[in-house]
Amino acid sequence: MTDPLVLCIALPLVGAMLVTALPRWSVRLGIVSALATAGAAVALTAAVWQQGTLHLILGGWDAQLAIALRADGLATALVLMANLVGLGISVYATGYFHDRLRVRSFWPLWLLLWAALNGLFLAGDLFNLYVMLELLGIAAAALGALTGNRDAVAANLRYLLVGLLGSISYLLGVALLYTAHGTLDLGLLAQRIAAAPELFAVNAAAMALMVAGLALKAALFPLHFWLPPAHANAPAPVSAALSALVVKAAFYLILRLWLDLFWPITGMAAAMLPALLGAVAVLWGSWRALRAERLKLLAAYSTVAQIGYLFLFLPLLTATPPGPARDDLLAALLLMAVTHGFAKAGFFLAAGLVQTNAGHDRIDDLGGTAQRLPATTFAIALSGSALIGLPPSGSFIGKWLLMQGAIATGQWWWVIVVTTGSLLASAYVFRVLSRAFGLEPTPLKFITDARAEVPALTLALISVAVLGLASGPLWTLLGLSAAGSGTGGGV
Amino acid sequence: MSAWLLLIAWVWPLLLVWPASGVRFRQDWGTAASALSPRPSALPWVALGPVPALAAALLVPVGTELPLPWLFLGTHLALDATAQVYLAFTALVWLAAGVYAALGERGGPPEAPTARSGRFDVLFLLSMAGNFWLIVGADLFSFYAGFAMMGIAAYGLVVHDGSPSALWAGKVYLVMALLGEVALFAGLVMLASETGTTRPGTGEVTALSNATIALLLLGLGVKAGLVPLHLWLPLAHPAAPVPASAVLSGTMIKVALLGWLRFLPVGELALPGWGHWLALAGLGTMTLALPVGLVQRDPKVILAYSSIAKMGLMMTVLGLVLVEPALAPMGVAGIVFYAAQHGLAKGGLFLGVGLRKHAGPAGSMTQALILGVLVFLALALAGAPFTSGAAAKYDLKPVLDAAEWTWIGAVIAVTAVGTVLLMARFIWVSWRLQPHAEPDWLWPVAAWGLLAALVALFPFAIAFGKPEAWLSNGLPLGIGVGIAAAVALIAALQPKLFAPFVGLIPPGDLLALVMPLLRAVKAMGEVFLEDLGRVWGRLKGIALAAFERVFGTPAGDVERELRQWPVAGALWVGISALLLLLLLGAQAPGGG
Amino acid sequence: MLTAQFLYGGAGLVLFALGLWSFLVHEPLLRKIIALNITGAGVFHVLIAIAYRGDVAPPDPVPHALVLTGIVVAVSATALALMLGARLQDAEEEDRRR
Amino acid sequence: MSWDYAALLPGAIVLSSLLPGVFIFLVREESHTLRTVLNLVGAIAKLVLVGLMIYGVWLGQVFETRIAIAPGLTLVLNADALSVLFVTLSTVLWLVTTVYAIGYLEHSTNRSRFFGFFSLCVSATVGIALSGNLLTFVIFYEILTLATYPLVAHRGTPEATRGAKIYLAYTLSGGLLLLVGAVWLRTLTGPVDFVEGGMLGGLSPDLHGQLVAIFAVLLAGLGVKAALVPLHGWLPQSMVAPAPVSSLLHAVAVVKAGAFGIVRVVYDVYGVTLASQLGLLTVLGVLASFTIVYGSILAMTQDGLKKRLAYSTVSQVSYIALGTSLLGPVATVGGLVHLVHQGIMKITLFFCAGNYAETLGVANVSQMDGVGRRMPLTTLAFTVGALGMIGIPPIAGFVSKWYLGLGGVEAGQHWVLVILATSTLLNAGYFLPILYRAWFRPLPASWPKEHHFHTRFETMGALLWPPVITAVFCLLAGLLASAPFSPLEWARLIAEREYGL
Repeated sequence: MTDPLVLCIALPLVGAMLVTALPRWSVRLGIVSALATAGAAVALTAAVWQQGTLHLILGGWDAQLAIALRADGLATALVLMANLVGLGISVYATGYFHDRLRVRSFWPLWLLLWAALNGLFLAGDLFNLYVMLELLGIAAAALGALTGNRDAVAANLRYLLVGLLGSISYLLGVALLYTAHGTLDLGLLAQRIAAAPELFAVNAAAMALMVAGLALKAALFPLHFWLPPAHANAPAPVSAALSALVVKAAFYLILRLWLDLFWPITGMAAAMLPALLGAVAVLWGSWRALRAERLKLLAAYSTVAQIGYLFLFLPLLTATPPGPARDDLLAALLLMAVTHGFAKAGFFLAAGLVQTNAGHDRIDDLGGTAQRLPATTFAIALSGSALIGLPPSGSFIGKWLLMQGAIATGQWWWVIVVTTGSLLASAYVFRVLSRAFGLEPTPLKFITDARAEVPALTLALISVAVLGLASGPLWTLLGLSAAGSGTGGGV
Repeated sequence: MSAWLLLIAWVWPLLLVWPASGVRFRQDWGTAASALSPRPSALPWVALGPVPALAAALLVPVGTELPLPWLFLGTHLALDATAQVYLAFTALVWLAAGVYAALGERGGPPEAPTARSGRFDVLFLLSMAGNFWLIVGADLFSFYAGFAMMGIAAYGLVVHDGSPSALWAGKVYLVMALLGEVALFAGLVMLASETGTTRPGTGEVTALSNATIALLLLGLGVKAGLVPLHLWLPLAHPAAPVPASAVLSGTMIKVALLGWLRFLPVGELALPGWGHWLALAGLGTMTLALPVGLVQRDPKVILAYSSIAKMGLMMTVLGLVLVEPALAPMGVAGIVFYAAQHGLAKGGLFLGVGLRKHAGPAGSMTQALILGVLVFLALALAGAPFTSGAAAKYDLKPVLDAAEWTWIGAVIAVTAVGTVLLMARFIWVSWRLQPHAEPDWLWPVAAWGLLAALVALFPFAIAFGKPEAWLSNGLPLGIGVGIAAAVALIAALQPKLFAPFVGLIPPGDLLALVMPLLRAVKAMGEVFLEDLGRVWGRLKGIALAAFERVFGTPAGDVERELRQWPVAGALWVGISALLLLLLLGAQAPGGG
Repeated sequence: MLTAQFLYGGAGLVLFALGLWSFLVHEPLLRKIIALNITGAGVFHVLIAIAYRGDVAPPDPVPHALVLTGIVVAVSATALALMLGARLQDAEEEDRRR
Repeated sequence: MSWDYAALLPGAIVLSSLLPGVFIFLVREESHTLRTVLNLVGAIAKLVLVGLMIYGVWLGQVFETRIAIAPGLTLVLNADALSVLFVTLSTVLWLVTTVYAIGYLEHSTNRSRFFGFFSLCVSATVGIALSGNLLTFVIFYEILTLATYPLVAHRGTPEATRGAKIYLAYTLSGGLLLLVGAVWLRTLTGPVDFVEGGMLGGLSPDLHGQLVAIFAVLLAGLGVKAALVPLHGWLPQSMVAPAPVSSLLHAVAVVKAGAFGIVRVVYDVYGVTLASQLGLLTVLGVLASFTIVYGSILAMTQDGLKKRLAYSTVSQVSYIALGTSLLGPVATVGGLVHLVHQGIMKITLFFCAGNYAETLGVANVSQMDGVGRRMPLTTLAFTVGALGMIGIPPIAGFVSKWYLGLGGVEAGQHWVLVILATSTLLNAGYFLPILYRAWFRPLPASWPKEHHFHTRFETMGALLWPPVITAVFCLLAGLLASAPFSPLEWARLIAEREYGL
């Protein structure tokens, strides 16, 4: 039971139980669990790096009923990202909540969410994925409503219902697949779908149900309607987790299904639909972010846009034959997702700090605050440039490869979407940053509140410097899994 | 080692710039009005400036070369015969003017006569350095650099006294000088491209295109006062303080001839078209300058017109040489000596006018002496026998005689009469000049005397073995003096008779015609720009208004509708259905 | 018993559709929660129908496990939704009192 | 990758200002000495490293730092003759500007922020100079935009934030276009390395249509920073920045980055022969010429000294593009050498403008009556810079002008002379009136806002000496143009290599 695959899920789960049992110790136990979980994720990455894709069947039953875990390159990269971000959020949260009740309800829910997240990335069968999806949705909605104010509760109630609807749709799809193929294991199912083209109608129905359900959770335009109020009204560390991680988990699942399971039945036409919606998401989300009056609302809409970018990759992947070009596209997709994770988390954490300091987060009135907190503003600037896709951030490389793929496959119109989106993104990011240059009194020190500012700054810095200048390992990770699994379309 | 004198000749004045500027660093910045010393420097730096150049002219043997490939764009200093003569008379005129400037009056307004002396000295030295550099530099970069340095710095000399007329003259001077420099630049670039060298020597400038020649003629023509490019000259020379006028008229305008001699295929190639054109232009220049000069009031303006006319004469000769290359050896020598003679005499005349103004009350011994020397110099300029003028002109004769235009001799004779009349007019006006009440120092007289002496010695120096040269040009002088005497007599008896002619044509003649045209163009341009600006402003206003309309109003919650469950749900169901259809569609027709 | 299987499954789909319709169209929170549960129940029906492997063979345990988990999840989600709903109502009443 | 000296040096040159920059952010506001030490240590270290590199390049050593970002995407910093030219310019002028900025900002706020970004800005510029491929270039090009934005906005007044926003809108759009062009090109060729003589010559003629389109996109992207009309709108607006920043923007960093990029694209990506074949040079030439004339005309209408200088930059920087657009080594020399010459001349002018504003409160041309007598050394430096801009020999600007003119004639493009002549006259038209006011008009009774620095000189030493030194550079660059290691000689070396002579 000391396999890092298990530990990644078990440790936060145990932590969640402990903080529930010993609420007085919740901060200390929580941070210890966070550190342990992050450590496990690092260990997992190291193990995958050395051994290639890891498989594990829990419980000793046969593969049909047991809990199957699998860590390939894609999953590992996301797990590592999620856990580092999670650690940052945890450190930040130690200083963020002051109300004892909040502290006590935050930690169990947060660790639960964390466990669900890791589980979702690592689950190897559709059933477990469903469970983790549900768990994630519930934990996320509960966390989001933590402030208890009316807007937050209303928004997160909506989020909860959306999540449930999505999960049910997903579950119906699972049911259809099971009817047709009699298995839930991802690997087996992929083989059977590929081997049974005559069942395409069922497969298509299942895929439509699952992808649509997940698209709801991934907030693909126009199904993003729930996201801005939910993310904008949650407490800062929660917003960070929701925007950076939870939404991405849903997208990860779509990608998994699309590439691993349904690859044989998807065509260009099907790939165009999400990509078109993604394109509109990029433009609409960025525009709304530009028009947002509040900092956190801006960040939330920015998430809508950023998720849109990820969907643009689907038709490109479809049009690119397996080979280095396709590997580049996949890596770029992963890179953009991971970069966005770090950047958005950093952004929300910094925004939270601004909000606490100013007592509000109305962008137009931020002047003095932005100038008083140089490190925070710096974190916003760094993560902002990652959101725009400026070099040397990871998303710059991602966009570079995205555009390269678009031109190479003749789908040049995505280039227009990407550039317009980037321009709008610069507009909304610098709309905030320009508040930092005012005539207000100036700070004497760079860092004012280390416990809150260091995590925000570190996350933002990772999104810019580390991912932008050393993204090679992602290719290695993906390459390992391609060699190891060899399924379907070959993630 | 005397070759280094060629470098020192023009670097030395540059080195003097700093001490001459009189800049002092003190603690009381801001309270004192000026950092530049209000007093001239105690030492006569400007007078020392030309000394090495003079030494170079005297000591450095002809044919000396000093290649300095690291300097500028590859500098090559050299002294040929032409350059030697040029350097000699240029240095002399600068020396006399420098002594005058350092020790005499400085031409400032009476209330603060010396307030700008530091600046004046600096610009004086800069012009001087440029003038020497272009003479000793055999490469065209040295020529152009010296030319530009001299031309731009001279602007400051022209506007020195700050009066409105000086400022106007400076403006006209600067605009035209820049036009000339630009044309010269283009000409030199094309020359360099066509000959493939930046040091065009004999035989290398033969392959010039017409455009190149035209640009060179235009570019240097401004400096030479070639009609109609002379507009600045009658304004600028009189506006400048006396020593500056002396060098402007005495040396600076001469460099145009030097440039032509260097860069045109003189003696190499027959250029009948260009040669005739230049000769005619020279004649035209004379024909315009002499009558216009006659009706002027200011002695310095008269001298300026006289300079134009003289330049016209030299251009005519140069044009004839261009037509017939065989005349080159004689013609070039003639032009160079004539330029030297004219430089010395004209420099002396300008300084003399200054001395006349500042040498104490009229009727004094000094004044009488000054007037006497002025008459002598005027005679020399008019080419009276036994003077330098006659000797120098004698050398030009063969060229004029050899011209295929037989009538040219007659025209030259008429202009010679005209020159005599002009000089007579000059003496007349100078005679009646009212000197300032308080005399200045008289040290400059010494330097001036030196110039006059050189002018007197000139014929014996250049035409020692040719006494017939001393006697030439007697007839036109006689006619001229006769007419002048008659006119003077009539004017003395009937002062009103000639009064309408005096001042009939303002200095700068054609400028009076050009200016309204320029003003009209400028006004039209302004109207046009204004309209353009208005259109642009309106477009900008529309764009700004649109921007304001969008961003000025709060964004509102446009997604409220989208969040309605029936709407969102319908969209969701629709998207699922569409996805399903697309999946099925891709599979159904034989895709499976 | 193939008919029963189809009947069950078909009913499940109908329930799913009905629940979905109700969820989307009806405004009150409670109705939405109930509708969601009905939708879920529809899916569970389908799953139970799948599990049927003839009269002789024991039913497939996998769909059963899915259904069980689904029910647990549904219950907890319903609870959370109700709790949030209640809090929302409190907040609204507070607003009204103010 | 091998970690020897030659592989580390280019990276070290970038880091030599980046690291101090990062530390400066952390320095407490009141620690004036520490910050100054960090600044100067960085600047001097960079100078020493660049000196080593020049020596090495002269000996024929190859310097290259390669960092693999991802498979197929490599950050390459290397030193060819062209990069050495630009690196040396930025390094030398950075040192001078640092001294100036320390003096200029003596009593202002937010100095740690300022100097931090200041260092980043120079690191980015040096990175641009050393970029060995298009990807690296794009990366540093964008970083430069980001690093200069806070400098433009530094004062924090509403005009400053407005100017900074306009600056950003232009440059980010330009950066995106550049990115698109670079990506597009890469899909045709694979990694786009900068190779002397160009790397696209071997492509099939079928692709020429695309190459033309790509060039248009790249040019639009680079043209923003190079302030080619009509993409120049940001430049006058960013004049709200403090004087050292304006100097840096105009002389060293931003506009130069654009011009340098054009040079790189034409010579080292397309290759001048191919570019000429495709008719790209003509387009560039026309644009550059139009910009030269238009910028000067607008400069004449400005009363604000810095605005006038800004429009002058618009005009002058296009000399570089003009030189690039003419086929032939002579014009290339003219364009390249102007990269340096415009830099030293314009930085002098901006330093002086800053001095007038700081010492006397004089910001407009119409207030400059008599400044020559109040501040003779500054005005002398200004005069040298201004006359150089006009192209009066023997100041540096003439050297550029000569080579451009000669190059134009050699290329058979005689119209270049007309452009140069017009530009000379227009330059004279807006610079000479300033000199006239400064030297020939009487002093006013009082200055708008005079500061007394209690020194022997007209203003604070840190403000006075930088322009004087750069003015001396202007003179030396002209007077010693033919001496070894002069900018002109380097430009000749580059041109010889680009044309394979």
